[in-house]
Amino acid sequence: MTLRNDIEITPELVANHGLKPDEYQKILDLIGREPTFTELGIFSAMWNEHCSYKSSKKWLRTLPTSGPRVIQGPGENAGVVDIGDGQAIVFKMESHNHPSFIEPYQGAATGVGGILRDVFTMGARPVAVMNALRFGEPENEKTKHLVSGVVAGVGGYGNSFGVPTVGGEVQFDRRYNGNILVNAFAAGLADTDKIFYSKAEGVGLPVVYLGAKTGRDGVGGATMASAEFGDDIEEKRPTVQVGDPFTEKRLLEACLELMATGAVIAIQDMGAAGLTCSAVEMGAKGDLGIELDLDKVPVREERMTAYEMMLSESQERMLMVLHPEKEAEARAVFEKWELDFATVGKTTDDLRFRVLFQGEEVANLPIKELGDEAPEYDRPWIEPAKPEPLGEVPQMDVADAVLGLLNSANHSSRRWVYEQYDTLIQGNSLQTPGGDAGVIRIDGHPTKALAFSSDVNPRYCEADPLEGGKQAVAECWRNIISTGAEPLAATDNLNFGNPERPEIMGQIVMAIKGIGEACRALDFPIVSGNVSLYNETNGRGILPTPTIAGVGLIEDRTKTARNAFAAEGQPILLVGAPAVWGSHMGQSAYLRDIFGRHEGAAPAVDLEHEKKTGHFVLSLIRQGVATAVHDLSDGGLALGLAEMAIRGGIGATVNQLNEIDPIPTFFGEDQGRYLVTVNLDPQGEEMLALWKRAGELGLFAPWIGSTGGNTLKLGDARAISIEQLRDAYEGWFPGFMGSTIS
Amino acid sequence: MKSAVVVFPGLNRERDMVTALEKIGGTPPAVVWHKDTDLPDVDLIVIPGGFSYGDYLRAGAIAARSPMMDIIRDRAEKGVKVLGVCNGFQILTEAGLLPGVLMRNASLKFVCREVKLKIANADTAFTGRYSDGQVIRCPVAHHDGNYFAETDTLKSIEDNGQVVFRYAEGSNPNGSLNDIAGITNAKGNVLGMMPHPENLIEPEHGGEDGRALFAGLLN
Amino acid sequence: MKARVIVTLKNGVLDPQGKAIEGSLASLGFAGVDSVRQGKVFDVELSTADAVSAKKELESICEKLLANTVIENYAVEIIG
Amino acid sequence: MKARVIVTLKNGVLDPQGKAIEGSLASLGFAGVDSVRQGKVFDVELSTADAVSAKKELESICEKLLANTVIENYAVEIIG
Ligand SMILES: Nc1ncnc2c1ncn2[C@@H]1O[C@H](COP(=O)(O)OP(=O)(O)O)[C@@H](O)[C@H]1O
Ligand SMILES: [Mg+2]
Repeated sequence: MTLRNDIEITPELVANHGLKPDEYQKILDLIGREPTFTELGIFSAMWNEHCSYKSSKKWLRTLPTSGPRVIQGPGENAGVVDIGDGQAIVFKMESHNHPSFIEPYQGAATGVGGILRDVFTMGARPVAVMNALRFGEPENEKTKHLVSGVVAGVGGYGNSFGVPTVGGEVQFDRRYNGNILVNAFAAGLADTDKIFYSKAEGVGLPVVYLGAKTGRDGVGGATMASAEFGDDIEEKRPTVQVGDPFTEKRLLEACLELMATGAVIAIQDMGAAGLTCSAVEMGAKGDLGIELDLDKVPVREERMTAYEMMLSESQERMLMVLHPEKEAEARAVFEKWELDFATVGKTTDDLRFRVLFQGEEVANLPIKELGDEAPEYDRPWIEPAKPEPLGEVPQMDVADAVLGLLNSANHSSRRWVYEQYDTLIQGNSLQTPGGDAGVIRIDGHPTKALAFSSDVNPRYCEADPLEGGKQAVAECWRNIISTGAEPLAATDNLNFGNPERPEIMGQIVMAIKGIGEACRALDFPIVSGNVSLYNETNGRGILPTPTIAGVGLIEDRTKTARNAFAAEGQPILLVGAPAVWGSHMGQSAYLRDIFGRHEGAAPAVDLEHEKKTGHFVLSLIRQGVATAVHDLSDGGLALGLAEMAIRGGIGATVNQLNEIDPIPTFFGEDQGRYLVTVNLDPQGEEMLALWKRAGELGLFAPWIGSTGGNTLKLGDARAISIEQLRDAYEGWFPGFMGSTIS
Repeated sequence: MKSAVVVFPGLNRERDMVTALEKIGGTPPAVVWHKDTDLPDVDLIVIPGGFSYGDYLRAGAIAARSPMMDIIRDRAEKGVKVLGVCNGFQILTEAGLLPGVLMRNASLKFVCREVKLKIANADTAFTGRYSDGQVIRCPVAHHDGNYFAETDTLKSIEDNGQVVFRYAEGSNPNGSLNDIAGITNAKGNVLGMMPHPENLIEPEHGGEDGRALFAGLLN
Repeated sequence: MKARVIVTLKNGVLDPQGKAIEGSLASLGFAGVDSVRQGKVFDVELSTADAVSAKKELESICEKLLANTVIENYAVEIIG
Repeated sequence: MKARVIVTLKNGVLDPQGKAIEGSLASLGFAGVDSVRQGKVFDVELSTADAVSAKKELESICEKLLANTVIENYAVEIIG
């Protein structure tokens, strides 16, 4: 039986493929004829937002992507950064937002699976993962179910695959009610001379399919990821993919074994729009054509059409170009791991992408143009409106406010989440979730370690995307510094609404500008990333959420810091503080999470100040002077102190400034500040030298109080016992989730 | 003292285990692939943690029925020591080398955290370097660690001193009967335990409480 | 009143568990098995004695909790 | 030939999944459910056309793999 490839191409069918009339015209002009049904599918996959970055490309180009340590920037499966001693860290972050909303467990699980594949495709063994999650408000009837499913899915995949989760984020906001965000990050280690790329080389070489069989999973998935949700969301359901971490683990081991044989010329994982994207990318990058014979593709369902095979998003699959003389050796490796191995095509010299199926040529397209000629838009944008100016800041008892924040959805402990993740596997975890950044030692290296953090404050981004973009980078950088690591490079995951609306496009443009400025100023290049647009339901977009995940290097892991008070009687310094310690209340956690107010400007980020402060803190850690370090972010000084006290099990007494409103002092969210405890005598010579050095840099590092006892006393407020702080902090999440089952 | 680590597809803590055996015993263990038809002559066989065969069907079930387990059963009968940690414990129960079963955690959630373990029997080939009643720190990381055995079985393993580790007061992470965290067979040469002593053997792990188990076995 | 609910994967949805079982059966020497798909069964006891309302209640329970209707089908059978 | 195998927990064996579902149902407001026990179902396709031998083969498969007979019972049903 021949399966139909001659379905009539109607304007409606074109529209259902997410292609606009002018885009379709472009296809007609490019190939000089009407496309076949399979070809239409291929174009829709290649030209949708998800694969082509057609709305964001123009702006992504402005990001700094190179640096002395960058081996590979954006454009490959993951970024590659030199960490010395012949080793590199390979990492990327990617979203799986829409699938996770539809089926939280499988959506999140396959998100983790996809990002792990991106990393080991390049020859790196995954050593750390993070997950940045954003859910609707806790009161929303779907939220609990989504939290429970997503967290179980993230854990279910990563735990079984065998990689430690070292950090992440969880936030709640009603603006994610209809569009949750699941951003997964993975990092792996490789030798710098054994990195594998997707660029095919050599004509007439076998194109080999590896891994799991192809089913109808997610057919139309990449198109779905770029479509706005409407009320017809139910209809999109059958495209859910199911993950199989057991197969992925075997695929990892088989790929690394295969790479070691020298058989691999080029490799590309099959992610969104599977076979189509991977084959086109390998050919186009290598200036080669590709011919695929779909009759050779291992399938697990009957009567699959060419269209379905080309668009299937079945997981745990790879495409490779191999040295023909090593094919037998390669096959043996895959047989050992009981994975499918099939030669499904060859490289050609005609720059065509040809697909054969049941004796028929179902597609014949110019391979370079499929990628290079994808539409690119300079979408109109306007500067986003400024938020309402800050009204009068309400007063509240400082102790009550601290306890309220600690017991709130957005500032309570995430233990309920991260205890479902294996944080210890591989035996290299030095700092597990709960710290400012996750830290793992480099296996086999006597002194080195790596730090990871993921950050963004979407409320700041909405109030001011430029400052918000800068702040996301700065906070990530700061979190890495706080452990004693030198920040090396970052990856971004830009989650926004519909870019066809100028105010959303304005958020995208300004956020990228802010990210670029901050990355430039902080020598923190972006080496990989992902864009997720159309996160809207019925015309209402999510909060602009450009997640930044960064990696830092610790040369000597005996010189690190944690965000837990380490000893009694140590002076606490507020490094990088303004004269009044804290002042900025616009968009603060205090206003938002206690009073439900979202007004005022986002805090401004002074990048020069960030850099100086960060390097100063790093020097204190490296000199062994700093005994605990915590960057300040939302919730300000009060929340920072409370977290250090809870984590260390040691209290503190902190002063307040005379004649100054304690609310901004304790809850202001001024940027570029760190809490540092030191093992110095506050009256001694060394402390004076420290302050002198700070002064020379133009930094203020006031001694604001000392650790000790089992209460936290903030200025004139009543002392709160650590037990009470801890109960508030640890209580919210389990209380909210109860005994839900997913 | 020679040891071997047996690897089934889907296991993922074998490197942690190999590292622990090598760091504490001084020599690296033999690493044996499940399809290998012979197992070197060793004094200790270790089945590490992970998700053999994805833990599909039941945790440890598919690995337990492999030919490699027949070889291990045979060695165990000859008195060779066998240690199963986490998935290894599940495999040993599924294979019938240890009594009882490990069911889904009572919370139905994967749990990774540090717990306190009480040494319930220090007079075994595995726990000689600990003392009876001693409480040690140890991490757990599992989805199916909820120990269950029928009343008679439970009574007999309790009476025989086969319960070796218990979750100390208030720290049972999974609902196990009698807070059971680790047991031996009647002969005492096969030990299965859910916690991961191999992840707490160096100062950089934040503690070394797991070390004595390996030190006792390997020296 | 007793009832049995059976939840199975929809056609075409990948079943890694079933696949692993197939592999294991093959290596255990059971040659005659072509495919295995794994699902769940729930044996439920209800306080009502009315089969019609019991069935309705169980269907609503399936939708809400027992089945993931994105990828699973369910069937309710009243046993008596 | 198609067959369905049902594996259930023996009486007296603790069922964490069933218990959790009971709890969840109560909090979802389904008051009429007295107890839930969770088991597994396997839909199997066999190459033989002989129902008697198929049943025998499946029973042996259950003993060997599909059921952990320490805690589980099984039932085999030939569907045709
Ligand atoms: N989804 C998650 N997975 C793992 N760890 C998480 C997750 N969410 C939050 N965490 C951890 O909880 C801690 C607090 O998170 P957060 O408040 O976002 O940190 P910070 O303010 O330092 O950026 C961090 O150590 C973070 O890594
Ligand atoms: Mg921090």
